[in-house]
Amino acid sequence: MDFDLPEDLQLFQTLMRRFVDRELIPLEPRGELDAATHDMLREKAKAAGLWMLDVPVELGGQGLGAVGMSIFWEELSRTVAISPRDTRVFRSLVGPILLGLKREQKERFLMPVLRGDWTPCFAITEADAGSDPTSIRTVAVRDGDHYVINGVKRFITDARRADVVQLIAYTDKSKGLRGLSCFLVEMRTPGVSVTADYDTMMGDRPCEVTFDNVRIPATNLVGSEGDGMALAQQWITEGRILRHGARSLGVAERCLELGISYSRQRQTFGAPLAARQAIQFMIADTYAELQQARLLVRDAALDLERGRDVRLKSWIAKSQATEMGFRAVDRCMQMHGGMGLTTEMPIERMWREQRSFIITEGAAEVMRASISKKVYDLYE
Amino acid sequence: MDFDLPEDLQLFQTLMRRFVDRELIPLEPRGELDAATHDMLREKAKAAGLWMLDVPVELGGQGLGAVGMSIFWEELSRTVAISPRDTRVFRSLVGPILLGLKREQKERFLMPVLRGDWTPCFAITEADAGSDPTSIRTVAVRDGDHYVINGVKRFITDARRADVVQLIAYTDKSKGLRGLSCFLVEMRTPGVSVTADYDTMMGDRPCEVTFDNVRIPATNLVGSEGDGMALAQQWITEGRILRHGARSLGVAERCLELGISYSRQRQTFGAPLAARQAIQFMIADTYAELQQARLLVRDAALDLERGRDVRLKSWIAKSQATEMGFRAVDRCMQMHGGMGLTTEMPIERMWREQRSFIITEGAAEVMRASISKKVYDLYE
Amino acid sequence: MNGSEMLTDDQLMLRDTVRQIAENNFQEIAADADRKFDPPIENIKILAEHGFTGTFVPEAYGGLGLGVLENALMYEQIARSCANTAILMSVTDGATPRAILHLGTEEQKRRYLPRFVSGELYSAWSMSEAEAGSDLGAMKSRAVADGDGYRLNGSKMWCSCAQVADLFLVLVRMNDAKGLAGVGGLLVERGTPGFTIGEHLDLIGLRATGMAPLFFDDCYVPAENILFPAGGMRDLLNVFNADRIAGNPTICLGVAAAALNEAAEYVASRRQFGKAIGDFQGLRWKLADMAIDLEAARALVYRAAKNIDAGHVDHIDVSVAKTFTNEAAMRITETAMQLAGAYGLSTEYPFERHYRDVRGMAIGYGSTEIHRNNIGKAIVEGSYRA
Amino acid sequence: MNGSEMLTDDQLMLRDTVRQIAENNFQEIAADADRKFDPPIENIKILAEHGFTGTFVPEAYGGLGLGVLENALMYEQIARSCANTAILMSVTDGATPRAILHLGTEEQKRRYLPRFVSGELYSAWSMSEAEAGSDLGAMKSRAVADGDGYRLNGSKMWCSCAQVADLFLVLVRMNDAKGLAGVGGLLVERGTPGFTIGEHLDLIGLRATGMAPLFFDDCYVPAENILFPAGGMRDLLNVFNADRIAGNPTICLGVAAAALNEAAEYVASRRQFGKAIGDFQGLRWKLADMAIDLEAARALVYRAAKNIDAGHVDHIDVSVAKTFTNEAAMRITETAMQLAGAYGLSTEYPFERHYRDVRGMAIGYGSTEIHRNNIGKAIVEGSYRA
Repeated sequence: MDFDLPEDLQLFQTLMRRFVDRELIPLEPRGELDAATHDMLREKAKAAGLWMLDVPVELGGQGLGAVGMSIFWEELSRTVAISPRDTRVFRSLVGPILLGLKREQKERFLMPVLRGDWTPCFAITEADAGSDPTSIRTVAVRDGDHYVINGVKRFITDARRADVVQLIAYTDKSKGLRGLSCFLVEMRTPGVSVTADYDTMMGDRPCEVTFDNVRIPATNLVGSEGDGMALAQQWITEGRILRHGARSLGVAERCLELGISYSRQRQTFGAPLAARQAIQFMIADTYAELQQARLLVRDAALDLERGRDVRLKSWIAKSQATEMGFRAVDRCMQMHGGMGLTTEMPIERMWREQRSFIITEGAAEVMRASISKKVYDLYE
Repeated sequence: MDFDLPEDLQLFQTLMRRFVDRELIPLEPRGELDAATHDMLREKAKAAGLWMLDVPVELGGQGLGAVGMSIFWEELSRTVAISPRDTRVFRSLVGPILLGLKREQKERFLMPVLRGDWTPCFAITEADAGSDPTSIRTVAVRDGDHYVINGVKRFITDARRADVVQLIAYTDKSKGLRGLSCFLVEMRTPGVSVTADYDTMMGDRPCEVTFDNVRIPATNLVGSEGDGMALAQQWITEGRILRHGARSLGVAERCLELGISYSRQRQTFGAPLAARQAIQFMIADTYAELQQARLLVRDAALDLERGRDVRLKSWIAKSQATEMGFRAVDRCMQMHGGMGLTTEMPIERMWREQRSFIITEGAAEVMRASISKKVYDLYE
Repeated sequence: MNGSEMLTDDQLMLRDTVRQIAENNFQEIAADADRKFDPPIENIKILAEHGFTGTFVPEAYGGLGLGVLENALMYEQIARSCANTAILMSVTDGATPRAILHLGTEEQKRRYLPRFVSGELYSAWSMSEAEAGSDLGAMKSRAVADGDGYRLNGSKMWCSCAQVADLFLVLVRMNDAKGLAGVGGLLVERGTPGFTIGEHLDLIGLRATGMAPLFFDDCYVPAENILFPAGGMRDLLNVFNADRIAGNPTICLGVAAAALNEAAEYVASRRQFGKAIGDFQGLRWKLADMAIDLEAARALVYRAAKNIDAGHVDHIDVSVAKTFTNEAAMRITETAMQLAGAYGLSTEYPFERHYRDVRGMAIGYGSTEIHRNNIGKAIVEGSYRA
Repeated sequence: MNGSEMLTDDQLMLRDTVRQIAENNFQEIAADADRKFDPPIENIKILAEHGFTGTFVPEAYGGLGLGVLENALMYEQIARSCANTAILMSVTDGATPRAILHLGTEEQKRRYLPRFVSGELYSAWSMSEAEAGSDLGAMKSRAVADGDGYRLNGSKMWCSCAQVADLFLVLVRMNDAKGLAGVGGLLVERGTPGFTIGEHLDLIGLRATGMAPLFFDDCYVPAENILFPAGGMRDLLNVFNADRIAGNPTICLGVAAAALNEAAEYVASRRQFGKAIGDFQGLRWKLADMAIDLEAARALVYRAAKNIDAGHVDHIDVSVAKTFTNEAAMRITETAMQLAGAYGLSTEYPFERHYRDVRGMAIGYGSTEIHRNNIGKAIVEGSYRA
């Protein structure tokens, strides 16, 4: 039994932290970064070895496991210089579906992504199928050597920039969730179009993507027919632990730093805020809650790395950590008074982003319902 | 990095759980146990190898470390058959002060405890010195080969049954906390008297103990003069992690079991309570919060075992776990409706006990103030 | 109590008089009643002597015709000094006589109401059963017609005041209509053959309300004691709305107010780290949160009482006020205990008793779950809009 | 809005008329105003046309002499449709004209009040500075006597309505007396030489209130524009109590009510797992909690408003009502957003805007921290007892 990070990951953490402190946080006041800055950052990340972190070494990546990636997301999330849903700088959201492709598909779909020629996106959600995948209406019908796909996907991150979409559709509705399959569809395929953009509180703009009689080769099917739900769950489960769970840790960590430094310096009624017990209690609560959420996330990541079934742990880590992170930002905002509300500080941006993570990829209520169902089974 | 319990502790956990399920839980409806039942249980515990768990093997104990002891307390706390402040059955609260004595003192003070001839108690609190040990008024004045002790200690658990008290008193007030020392005082020493009993919500009766010109040999000093605060902190820190933190895990675990089984069986408006989402959310919250508190406690226990400075972790584990445990009992009570309020069920007893743990050995507010102070230092 | 409620002079005088009586007489025996599970019925006699029993009864039947607000004020003040007395008072003054007044025959009113006013008669009422708590339609106790009267069999749980009451309003199944439609109400007097009152129930708090189960074994109830036949539950539930506000939540207010005041005095007197602990901001904020909770609860309860007195009975108002107040009182009494530290746990101080006393209030008289269901339903169905 | 407030017919008509105006005119442009940081001042003109500006001004100066409660009702209704409009309205109708009415000379009243009633004049007021938020005594802007008038230097932060107002009440240091004792109030008109209004502040919410900093560079304010000299802050703070209730918390009520209603409609229409999501108990309870919070807040705010209208101004009442309402509104709008899932995050729906709009309300007009300090102090010192 050992709760300490192994030494190599401690080193990696130091590296990431330094990169965020030196290269990213100073950019925060600039708001949206332009393309040139993105390019510059990408080169710096590459030079620092912070590049294709989750990609196996034999494919030119760093081969980090889930625990390492949890550190990546945690450290990266200490800054809002880059949007948390924007992964271009580190090219580090290749994800389990592409990495798990068969050899021939790897060549066609993974390698262009690794080379930086292609951006991937992932599409499962529909207008009436948010939490409930049985309501998915997109269907793929086999037609000789092809599939013909019809349907509309909603709230798809990165769809406008993407070259390929990892798409979940029904191949056989009669089989329920086991009738879902996963396809790789090039966005330039005739019949694929981005039909709407959604402005959001966070500023990113997920899209609606329409598939109108889209013909793709049958070789674009990932795995076999019926594997869709399992593949989607790999994607989503990893996202819940890393992109939602670990991310929240970094946000809370940054809020601690900001809150502590501001409360030391800000004087009211002749004393620094830090001298007031109510402020001290806020710091204590954020710190204590952060420690426990961090343990949850690391534990889930380690199990994920070991190939265990981590669904229950992913639901717990996702819901507890995202809510913890939001409490941390909200306290931090309150401590900063009016300044916390302005766009001059990173706080209001973190506040909007972090709040959204309690909803995306499994709202808190859906997580609780899932946890409960599983727990009732465990205590049979 | 590994969050799993080592195999031997998994086995120990199974053993403890079976003992609690078979021997203790069935006794719950009986309320206070009589002496004969206590004796019977002690024999059974001894036979099962659940005996002097924290005592080194060479002294006839099981030599369990802090992680093992956290399992002991967690499992034991699944029942209220034995009061959580009553450790007679397993003789397992010998504690760090007695176990750390020098050879000659071990013979005089530890061995009678291990033989079961003596019961120890611990006294630091005073009427005006609860959270603030600088307000302690009890003093020990050196007089040749003796010390003469005067003062009044309050809220001392087990004082009426105790044969020896581990006493914290000032030997040199001018040195502040470094002027506190620790003494072993036999309760039969002239001048020692139990002067009051306090009825409490939990039903146990801590006492006031008065020291009126009590003369003890100088060889009853533990360590050196000025070691008192460090020794007391060993005791209190261990108690915060094990007796408060780990205990709360067992309470929450039991509440899950009770809540799940009752909600499955209880029908209202034609459906079991378990079918209602509000009940399911309560179960999900208790389970998720329990998982994180358990990680906190295990992490702190492991660090304690490794000899690291665990004060910060002990404050976090104590405050988070005790509050988590109380939320768990309170939800469990609410789920049980009127039945949860009656003395027929263990719930109201657990509710009273668990609530008290948010106050004893460092109230939640004191923990938060300590955490905050330390965190401000860490982020210097 | 910063005059925030704009009470009339009469209401203020009523409130202050009752508070004085309670402080002078009830406070010192409150802990003892709790310890001994001993209903302090003598306190009700004192209130009766001062003319404070049956005050809601109209003048025509000898009472003062006071409103729900006045009763709320009284019970809150009594509860400040002794929650058990307040429960006894609110129950004997509560559902049974109110139901007689609104649903009874003229003969029943004349027979019983004046005796409530004089304090000769104590009442209780009983609805819950072991297997039918919030789900009233599931009740199994049954009254079968026998001549003009009914013959009653079954048992009831959780009957407050059972051990001291003379007259019981008992709700029982009177025919096979589904759910509440088959339920009617009978008035059963203590001593009726076949009616026995069980042992008191051991509870976490409110231990001196004489709560006990009731047993009916072929108990004959004559025709003149039928308060309403099967199908009358809807009318009774309307009566209960008044009772739900005047009783349970006001008692929570009183206990919470006592806890807040006592905590304020404790933190002002207790010193640690060289200053009064009331000077620590973290503890001050806790006190502030207690006051915020208490004032919000009071605003809701008094508003609901005033509305009922003005004839606007809205069950969502009642559900909102009861739920909020129950939970606020738990938070307030819990915080008071926490502020008092180890002394908060000691039975020599009132903190732990206050805390135990309010816990069951969120379960009794419609659990907070049931009330939340009601509110949620009204919102989803559109009958409530903000 | 279940008639729970026992409003008079006049009050109900006022409330419903304003709500109708707001729904018909303000709702559709609310999102756009937020997006463009564009104060919807034309909405105030519409209210003025209907006679709803300066309603609190006594008849002697051309107004209707309405009370704080009536103003609270109006602002709440406006905020249901557009929070930015409600802020503009509550500010222009708020501290400045109220202070003129209570503290101004007869000449000042005659000069300004009728023009507030007619809607010709918009006002703002400013107290905070970059280094003096809640700690007003720390303010540095300074007015130095120059002949009969004053010469003003310094800058102010967080001034709502700055970009649209014509007349500013500016609080500045007028002598060296410690803390607030050295602070007085001047009326500064837009266009006065040396007075400039800064760029609008980019905020998380309430983006269209024209909030901006003010700069004073040797700005000369003539004698007739002195509202009160150094030492008058206590009187002003009493005026503010009325404003604190009529403005900030009622706007929170309105936004929260809108969020609750919209969430109720959303959950009734959205289906998942084969049923309307409003049928899931977990979500119903969230709606119930929203209603409980909203009703408690409303009961506190209306109670405080009624008390102020009756002449019982209690600053603890105000602190309690503001703190509870600010935090309840955050909880309610947050839950509404959560219930709407991904749609809650989309700017096509109003949920995320409601949520952002209320966040700053807990910081402005005395942060909840300051109000908690006030309440806690009153309890510890014994001036508040429950």
